[in-house]
Amino acid sequence: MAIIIDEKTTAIVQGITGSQGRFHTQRMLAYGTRIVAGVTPGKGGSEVFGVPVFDRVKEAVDETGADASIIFVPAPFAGDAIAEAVDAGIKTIICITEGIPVHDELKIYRKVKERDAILIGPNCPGVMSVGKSHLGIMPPHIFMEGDVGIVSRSGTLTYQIAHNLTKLGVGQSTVVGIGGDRIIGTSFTEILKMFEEDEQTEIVVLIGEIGGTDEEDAAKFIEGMEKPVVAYIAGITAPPGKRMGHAGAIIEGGKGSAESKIKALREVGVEVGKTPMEVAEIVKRMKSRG
Amino acid sequence: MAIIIDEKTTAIVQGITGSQGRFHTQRMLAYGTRIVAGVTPGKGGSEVFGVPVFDRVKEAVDETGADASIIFVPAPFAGDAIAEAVDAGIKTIICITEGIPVHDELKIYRKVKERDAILIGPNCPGVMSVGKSHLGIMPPHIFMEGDVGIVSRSGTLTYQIAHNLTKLGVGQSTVVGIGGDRIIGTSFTEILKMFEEDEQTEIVVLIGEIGGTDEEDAAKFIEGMEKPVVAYIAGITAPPGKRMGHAGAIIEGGKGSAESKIKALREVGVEVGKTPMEVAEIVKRMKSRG
Amino acid sequence: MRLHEFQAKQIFSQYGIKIARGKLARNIEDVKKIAEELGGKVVLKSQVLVGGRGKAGGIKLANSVEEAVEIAKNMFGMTIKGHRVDKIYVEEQLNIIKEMYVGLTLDRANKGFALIVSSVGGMDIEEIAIKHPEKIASVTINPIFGLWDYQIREVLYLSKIPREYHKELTKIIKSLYKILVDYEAELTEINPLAIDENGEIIAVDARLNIDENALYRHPELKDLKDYTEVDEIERLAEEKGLNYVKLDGDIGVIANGAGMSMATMDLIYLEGGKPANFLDVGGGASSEAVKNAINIIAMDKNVKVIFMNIFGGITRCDEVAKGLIEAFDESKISIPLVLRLAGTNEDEGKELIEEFVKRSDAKIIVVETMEEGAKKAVELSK
Amino acid sequence: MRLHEFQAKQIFSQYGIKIARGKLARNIEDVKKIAEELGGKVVLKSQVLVGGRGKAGGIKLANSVEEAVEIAKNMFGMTIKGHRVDKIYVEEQLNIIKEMYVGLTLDRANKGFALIVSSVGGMDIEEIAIKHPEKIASVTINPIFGLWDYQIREVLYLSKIPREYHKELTKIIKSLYKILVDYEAELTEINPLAIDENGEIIAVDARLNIDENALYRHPELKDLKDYTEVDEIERLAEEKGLNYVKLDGDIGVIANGAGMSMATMDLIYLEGGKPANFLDVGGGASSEAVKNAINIIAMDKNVKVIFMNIFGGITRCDEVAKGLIEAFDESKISIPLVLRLAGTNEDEGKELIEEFVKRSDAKIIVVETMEEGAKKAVELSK
Repeated sequence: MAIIIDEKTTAIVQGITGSQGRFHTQRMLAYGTRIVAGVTPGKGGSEVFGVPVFDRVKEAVDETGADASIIFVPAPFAGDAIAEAVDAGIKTIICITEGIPVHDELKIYRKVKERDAILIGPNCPGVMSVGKSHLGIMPPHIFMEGDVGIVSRSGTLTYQIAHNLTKLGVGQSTVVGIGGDRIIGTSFTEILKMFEEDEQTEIVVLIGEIGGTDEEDAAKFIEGMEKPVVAYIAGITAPPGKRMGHAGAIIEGGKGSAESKIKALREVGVEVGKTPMEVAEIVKRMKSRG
Repeated sequence: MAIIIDEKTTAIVQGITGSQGRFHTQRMLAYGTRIVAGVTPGKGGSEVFGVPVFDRVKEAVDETGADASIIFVPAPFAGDAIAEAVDAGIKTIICITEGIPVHDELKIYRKVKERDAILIGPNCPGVMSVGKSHLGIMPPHIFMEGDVGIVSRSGTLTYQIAHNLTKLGVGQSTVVGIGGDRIIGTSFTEILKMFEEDEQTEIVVLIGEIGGTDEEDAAKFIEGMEKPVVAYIAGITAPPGKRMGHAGAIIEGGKGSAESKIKALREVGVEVGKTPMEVAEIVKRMKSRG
Repeated sequence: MRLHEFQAKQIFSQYGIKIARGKLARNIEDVKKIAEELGGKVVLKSQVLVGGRGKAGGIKLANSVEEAVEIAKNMFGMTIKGHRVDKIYVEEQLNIIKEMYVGLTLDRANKGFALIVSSVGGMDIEEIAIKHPEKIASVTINPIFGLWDYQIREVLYLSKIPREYHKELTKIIKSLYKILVDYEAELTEINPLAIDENGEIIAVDARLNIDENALYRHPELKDLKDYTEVDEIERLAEEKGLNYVKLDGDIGVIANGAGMSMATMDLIYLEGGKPANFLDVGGGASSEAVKNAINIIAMDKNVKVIFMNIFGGITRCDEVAKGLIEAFDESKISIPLVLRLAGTNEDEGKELIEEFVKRSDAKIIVVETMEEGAKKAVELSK
Repeated sequence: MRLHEFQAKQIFSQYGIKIARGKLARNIEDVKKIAEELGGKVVLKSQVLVGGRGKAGGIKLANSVEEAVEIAKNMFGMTIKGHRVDKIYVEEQLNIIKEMYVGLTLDRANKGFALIVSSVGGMDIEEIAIKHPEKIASVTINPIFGLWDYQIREVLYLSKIPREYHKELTKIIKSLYKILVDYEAELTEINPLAIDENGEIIAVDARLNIDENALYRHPELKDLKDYTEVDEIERLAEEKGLNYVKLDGDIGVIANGAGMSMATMDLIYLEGGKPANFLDVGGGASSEAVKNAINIIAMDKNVKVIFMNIFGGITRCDEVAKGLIEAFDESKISIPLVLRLAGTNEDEGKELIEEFVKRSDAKIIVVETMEEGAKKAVELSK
């Protein structure tokens, strides 16, 4: 088992004819991901690495029965691409695109919920169900199949920690990058729920960072979880950044800092690693105890 | 039993301090309807016929636990009043107000669905669960409790047919005016479903009129109904009216006329009365057979 | 509220949609001047708020200023489906190589808007929609999300319009949707939308229907309402706030509620009569409204008898009786009136009428049911 | 992108929100002229894109033209939290009887916007929010439905602001929401929103933050971006498309990915060092980007050592190595660089570096892990 995607998932690539789409399609195919179609308006009828390209998602779905989509469409058109996918009946959408306007992201969030679909991202490295399917831009060779689930707001940091785990001989079940934007389709809590129910996953690694209250909210859920969670939070020394006026401070109510997140997680019994290597070591230790 | 409202329904009146709101509050109270609060922004703290008035729906709901609302708020503010009601957790809303802009009605339709609430109207005479509760502007004295459900797009025509039934000794269960506007919250089909499941109702009278395809859609549902339906359709001689350009004709695809509606209903075995009196006579005949 | 072609075109043009050069003429002099400005080869289009003007001779080509003036002489004052022509829109002639259709309208069944595109356009679009539905592409727009770009791609793809025009059509469709939203319209439509010899896409006609209920939010649009070509009685009825439509029969109809009014007309028809009008005095009608209603119907010279059918719910029968009596008293109405009065305060109303009939020579026949009233009215009309 | 007070006020004013009379001064002459126009009693407000200018002495009252000039002499050129003052907004003084707060901002947790209103406003609003949360009223706006009137009534009711001001406040809130939508803002805020002695409600400050990702849809706003007060290195980094923030330590940091960059800084801190900057070269970084990154960091005179921490996923280690080598070659960089290079094409990258180190005097220390790298960099910085 795995979460979000597995070996049965059949996917389309929206924006397949762009340089990013083309590059990662090849890599995902090489990993064994079942990419059954691509979509680029105006490029219907062509092929990319043997994958047929359609003008419209609906056509691609009608022809191939795809149930997932990965999006490499440029930011100005990405929101529309997500809407097209959900309206064509696709239930799992992974949006890699970075730089989507936040007002678009807000609208898309509601659109996806309206159709009871799942959106991972935007601005995320995708999903890797190790050994089964890869819809994303992760470097596959660093992963090893196993029972540790990873959920993260950061790309490279995820690879680092997965790499550390692999080096220690600890494999991963599914690795999910939920994305670094302020408005994202799926929260830590939603992914934790999936891991909690996933038979393959025994331990979960949560990789958070400063900003927002998603980690604090996740801590509330973790309190009731059966499976142990190990966390890493980046940004203890980060500059406060462009603060959102008084209003931002008022609605976050003192949350959002690395300290606040680490505190919230520790209070519900989560071990928080101080370095990416320490995270892997904590997991390794848990497994040897377990 | 009854549909939509019954003797346990506790309701608020939005726009209670206006002349319409005041007048009908008195009549509904006289009928025994459990009006527990009124709402008019800026009039909180006052009373109308002993009913406490609040500034906000949320306050009224928190104080009284009301589960329904009837709206007499003027058209420019009525959409907002409906949104306030559903966001305060009210699940049954009856909107009497006439003349709401159609773009507002479209938005409100989605808002109500988002909250899984029921909106009857706008521009409707309300709901009468005979002998139990009245949230509307109907003349109560013409009704008699019984087992005939009535659903109608027209106000006065409903009273006429109910009056005819009463004169023939045939009582009614619930009488629902779904409203005369082009965009309404609840369709014939949705009300027919409720009547089909209502233990009290044995026969349903459907009163339609020209325009739209709601009667044709209802015919499809009636085909699978257990309970018999008798119909009346007004507008055989009505002027074609302000036609909606070519676009209107294209999307209605030949439906919408009284002939089309009568044909659709007859095809699924519905007896369609030629006059309001004939409708009552058909029902009477069915009951004596039945 | 339907706008004239020239009004709609002005708005469409402000939103970047291309239209032919043209100006409005209110008299022969205007036509001459505009035709001269446009170089003589022009189209004269009568500005009437009714469909099918082309087939009715309301649109004519002129190949010189002189011809334009001759055509205008006949066109001014002509009547198209009851609408008098007092304005002509004079436009340059275009060399059209293809006609298409694009429209956005309220979609009742889907609680949204329908975007409709066809690779064929012009006068026969409705027939085409019935005979060749495959030539019509449409999508439903959920108004809270608005029109997605992919939906435009979808209809254009399904329409089979050549891809070279998609970019320009996309802009036009976005403009039409923006107009729909900004003006709270029920309909924005271009038929035909033409491609000219230079490959330019031009709105040859323009239609914009505004939701009257939303006019309070668009005060500037109220001035666009044109009463000049409308029937005098209809205009008066609108002033009095009555929902009146003139028809060509001889039995005046007054009822309360639109459904009730239609049912009353249907009954007259079933009895073999012909209604002279539709008139809904509305729910909770005052004596004033009833008085106005009777006076307005009495203005129609075709009316031989009035059937007034009131079922009092909110409407009080005594109020109705008072209005009726005032109208007969003040306006000395000699037309017979069949009265059916039932519901709230029925007895008080009937009593007032009874007294009035005794002390006047008004021909008021009181009946018990609407079926009986219709039969009586038809009898009296023969 | 944060706008200056004077820019935001201009926009707010266009949307009908009242502001005090005032003008922007770029030099002492301007201040003199504007103060004269306004009658001498003025407020001088430094225009810097940073919060807390009031407490930092960036806002001063002057009671005469002479006083205004004296204050301006000190204010121009002063530095507020690293921001140099080169613009002063000169405004008439108001007699304020009450200060309130109103703001609209992105609400991440609720996937919408938050409308926040308080009966108290001014410099201490954040403290008040923590100490007296009951003084802050807020509602969440679902952006697909927009702001409902009832929500405005709700916050105003909860704010306990006297009812006499609700009508005007409702207008202001609607304007702020319209600005938020029209400009695709992340924040529109008025703090304080003041009531003056005549009962007028006036925006004393104005804040408008635009979503940079949406700027392509608002080309007119790009010109409002102000670089004059920003650090030179930061400006250059932005030109090169690098995500760089200057800090006050001595260890230059380069990493790929924001999370990775933060983690790298955190490691340095844990080892007892201080990062000189945040710099994310991004995913799939080209050799060009890496070269630019090194050059930019080398511009910072405080930097004693650079720690470059790359985990190659999409980023290829050989590309990174190439960029690094070019930078060292072309710019003769003498600062030691600790390099951690792992992931895609790791071996190729390391080989290139090894060769380069052999044939040059570049001080490049290759480490295996980021933890080891941080330790080494801190050592070298001591």
